[in-house]
Amino acid sequence: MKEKLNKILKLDRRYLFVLLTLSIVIPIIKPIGIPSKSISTSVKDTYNFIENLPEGSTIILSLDYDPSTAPELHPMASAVLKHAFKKNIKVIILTFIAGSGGLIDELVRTIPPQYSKEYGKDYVVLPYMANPLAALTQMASDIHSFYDKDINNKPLKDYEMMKNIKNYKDVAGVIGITGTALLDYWVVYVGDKYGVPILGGVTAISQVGYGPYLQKKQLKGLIGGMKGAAEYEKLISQPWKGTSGIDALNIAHILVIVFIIFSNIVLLILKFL
Amino acid sequence: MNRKFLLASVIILSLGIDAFSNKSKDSIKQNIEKIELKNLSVVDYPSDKGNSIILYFDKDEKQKNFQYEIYLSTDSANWIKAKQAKYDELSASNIEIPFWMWNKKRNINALAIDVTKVFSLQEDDYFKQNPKGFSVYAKVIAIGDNKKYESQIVKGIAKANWFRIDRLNNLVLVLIISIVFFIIVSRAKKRELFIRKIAGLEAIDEAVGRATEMGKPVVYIPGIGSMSGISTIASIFILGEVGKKIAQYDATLKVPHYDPIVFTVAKETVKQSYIEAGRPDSYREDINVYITTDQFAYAAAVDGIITREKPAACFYMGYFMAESLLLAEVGAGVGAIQIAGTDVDSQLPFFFTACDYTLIGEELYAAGAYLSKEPMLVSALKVQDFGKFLFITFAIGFSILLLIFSKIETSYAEKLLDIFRVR
Amino acid sequence: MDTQVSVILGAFVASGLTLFIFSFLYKDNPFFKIAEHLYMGVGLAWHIQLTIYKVIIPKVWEPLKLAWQNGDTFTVWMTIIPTVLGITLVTQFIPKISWISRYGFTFLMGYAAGLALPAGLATDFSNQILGTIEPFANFFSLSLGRMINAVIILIGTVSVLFYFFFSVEHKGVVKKISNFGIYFLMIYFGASFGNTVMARFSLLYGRFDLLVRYSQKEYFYATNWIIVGLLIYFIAEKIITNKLLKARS
Amino acid sequence: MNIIKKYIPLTIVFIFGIITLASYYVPHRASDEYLEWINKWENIVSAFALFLGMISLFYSHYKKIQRKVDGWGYSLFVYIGFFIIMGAAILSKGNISKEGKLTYLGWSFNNIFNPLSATMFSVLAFFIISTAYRSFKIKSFAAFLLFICGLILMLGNIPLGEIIWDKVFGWTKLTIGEIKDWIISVPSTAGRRGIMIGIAIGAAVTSLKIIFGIERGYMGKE
Repeated sequence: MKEKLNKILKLDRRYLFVLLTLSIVIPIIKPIGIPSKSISTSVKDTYNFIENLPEGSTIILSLDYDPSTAPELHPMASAVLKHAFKKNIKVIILTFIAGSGGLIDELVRTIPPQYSKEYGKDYVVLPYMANPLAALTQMASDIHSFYDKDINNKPLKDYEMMKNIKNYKDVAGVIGITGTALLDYWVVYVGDKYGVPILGGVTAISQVGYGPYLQKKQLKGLIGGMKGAAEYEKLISQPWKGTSGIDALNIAHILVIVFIIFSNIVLLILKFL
Repeated sequence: MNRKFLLASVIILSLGIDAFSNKSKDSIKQNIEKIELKNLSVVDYPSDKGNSIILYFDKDEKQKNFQYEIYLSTDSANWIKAKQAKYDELSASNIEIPFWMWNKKRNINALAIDVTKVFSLQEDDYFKQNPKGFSVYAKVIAIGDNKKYESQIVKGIAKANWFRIDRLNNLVLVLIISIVFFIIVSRAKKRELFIRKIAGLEAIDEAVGRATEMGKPVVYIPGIGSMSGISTIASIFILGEVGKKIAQYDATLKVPHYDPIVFTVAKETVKQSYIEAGRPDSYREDINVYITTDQFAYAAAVDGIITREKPAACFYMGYFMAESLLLAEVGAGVGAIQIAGTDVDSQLPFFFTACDYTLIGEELYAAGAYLSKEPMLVSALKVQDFGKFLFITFAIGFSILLLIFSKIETSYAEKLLDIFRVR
Repeated sequence: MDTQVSVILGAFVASGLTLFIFSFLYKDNPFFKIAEHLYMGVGLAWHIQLTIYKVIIPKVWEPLKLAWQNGDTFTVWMTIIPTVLGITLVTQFIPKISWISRYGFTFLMGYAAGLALPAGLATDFSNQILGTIEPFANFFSLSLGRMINAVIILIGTVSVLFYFFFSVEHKGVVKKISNFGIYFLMIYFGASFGNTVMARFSLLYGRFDLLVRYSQKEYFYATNWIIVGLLIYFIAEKIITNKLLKARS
Repeated sequence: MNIIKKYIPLTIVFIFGIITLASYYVPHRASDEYLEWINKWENIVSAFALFLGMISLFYSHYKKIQRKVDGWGYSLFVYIGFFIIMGAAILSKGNISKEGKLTYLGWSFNNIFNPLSATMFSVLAFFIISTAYRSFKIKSFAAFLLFICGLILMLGNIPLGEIIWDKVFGWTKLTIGEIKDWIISVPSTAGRRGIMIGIAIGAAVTSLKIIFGIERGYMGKE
């Protein structure tokens, strides 16, 4: 008995891998379709922030994620962008992460046409910069002196929406969607220093760590992980990859829980045997 | 014909103007009376770049239902309306500067105005053209009791300041930390400073002892940090201590490396500890092995070592990322006593569940400092302790004070909060 | 590059590389190693090309050229000095003159340290004290729930700090408080464990989603072909090694 | 020689450190102007830092190929990967798309860089499952607390968890989402804040050490 149980505990992990694969692939092919019910307050806060902005105001969308965290963060960026366009809010997109280029490109190729938004009038994309610290500090006095050109290498000053934008004072808020510490940078070097409202979208891993900033309202709202993305998609009633993603993860989560409980029960039995 | 047309158009035009400026005409009819607003003044907004002013005047109970219109001018001839506000909207507490610069309880009407916005000036030009400050005239028109009163005209200058007095609290904090740091460093160089025993370190002895009993090796993994990280430095000092114990007990040690510089440093450290333990003869060059500077390949190779050698004890000390998961799981699988320590929060849950003992965050630094007594490590830890002490005293003390003030005098509470407010 | 061919080729390359890496889960193999090494080169090249096209050309080369033509010596110097500082970094690899790189590094470090010191203390110290004590300023007007939360945060934070306090021996009351602190740490770790699970699974979902998409007809069943290929390799390898082992014994 | 090798660099770090520090307290336009040019400088200098990584990677794999160490053939793929992307970048002049169409660089991003970097990290999901099965030991009350919080977060993160919760604990009138939010925003905030303070002071001390030239690890060997 004891040996058998020990053997079960030391099961070749490749069997577990197969189980996990099936638990995610099958729901992708055949979705379970349980709707997500609850909406967390921090996601709701983010939604309300954009919802309550006056039409025509401008936000900065700092998209600092690369393919390695895209499944969680890309749906958030897409949902926020859609929401902003729906509310006729102008968006400045920028990035400090090298691997984000293709993902941002995908967003701006697909989303603006759906809302008949025009480049330069309703949104601009700024080029990648290697050093966030310098950019974040510099934009407090003059955006144009740091970003003189946009991603297409044309003078930023020539675009209609950028004519009245000089520094953070002309911006209604910043939403940083990132899998790195860049959101901390926005809070430390921009939010607290210049009093700009900062909101965020982060991976589930770092979400919990932002508790203190949220509690102190240094962050006005936070979208966390795929669940957060699904919630935001629900709020704007535009289900996309966040919704279908969280659906596919149902079984895998249950698998983890069952495994932990199972192995601990086996351990307990072993102790008394 | 021509004249008739002209006449008609003049009439239409004047009618139009009439309709258009109906309000202003009314007010002219109303006769603006002069009024002397007490202490009406314009002062420079403190601690700013030089584009704002504060306008204030004493509150007058009789004007409770009044509306105020504030006008600015550069030459006291052409006036621009800067703001329209009700009596209650203009209080001293609206101005967001801390209590050591501004008395929020003063019974005045006050308003901060950005002059570049009012005169629609380009910021760059504004600063270039007015290096010595920008003079403004201001007047207030008070509307109430179906009458209009015009105040006296006052003059003020918006000028650039050289110090952000509102960030004085931050400066004081930086200075306190710096001074404490230098005091502690100078003391740490002279004599040993006390650090309490770290509970996890006793477990090290036990683990090494068990390895000796079982005749199995000990694997020490210093993580994937570079030599400049505090966690790696601490880890190397702990490695020195572990090495000493191992040399004493005559057990075997294996240290796989990720970073070539850490590898060289660790080699020296282990050699030294074998000498100190009086067993230089048992030291072998292959205790430390360099694997590779690639996260997953490193993890896979270490996994291989653990599965093959089946160590009695595994140490994971230093900077770890996702590989923590891969390593601790395999170690637990071979039944080793596992002791971990890292300052990466996100990896701690995995270590905590899979290891027998885990040094959490700063505990790792403390363990390094405790074992090495290195003055720089010890003094940094002491300053951190001082910071925590400050936090504890402030948090508890001020919470109690705030509780008391919230019952008796709310303005003190505001002042207390100002001390920590970040601007 | 938007033709049918490039799309199908892309599907094969993308699903191929994805599966090469996953094949590591079965065991270490040449396909994984190839993908892994490719990744190092590709990742680096991606950063380098970005730096060249988004920083060096627009921020160094073009302004320098323009300033040179206009005889604007000030701008020329203001561009050349940081460029030289940047180039000094590279001397790090030549042991004899590696000290030159100190000029570049000291500049970067001084700037970053000066910027971080006051801002870091403001955000992670002052503001955190404020966040802890602020609810007490109007404590009696809060709802019961909020009152309790404010007290929990205060007690929790302080007891965790006691746990990390190294200048006093952990005995008596101090020990009790710090033991209480451990529970708050555990709640934090537990929450971050739960969320890490979701985060890692989300990434996996992203990959599987793509593989499933590429297994469809319009992508010429790219995923399926690659899986079949890998299976053949692993089976063949197993047969050959078994034979070799037999031959040896 | 010591002067140029040691003291001038230390002076540089001190001067830039102190002036940048001071700029936090100076509202005057001069402080803005200083930050403006130093920000531009930093942008340029840090761009070159990347070439360090390039040189060290190229060198270490060159050595492997040269010495024909085990598996040196794989090192060739480092160069192959590098030149594929650089070639695509040069052909596309660094643009990912042009007039709504993907360039060579965009194609390489989508089909080479993206799958490689995304898959590398998704592999970790598999190890989560094996950790859960093989090494998640609930051996103390603290570990139990960790497990319970993890459990609540996991259930709260999936729709199925919400349903299970409502079935079992629906009578409490609390939703799992509310409990999850509370854990993140109250007790876990306290735990995290406690960790944060020490680290923040530690970082401040490190900054001080750097500015005053006490910490010189980044300068390399003396």
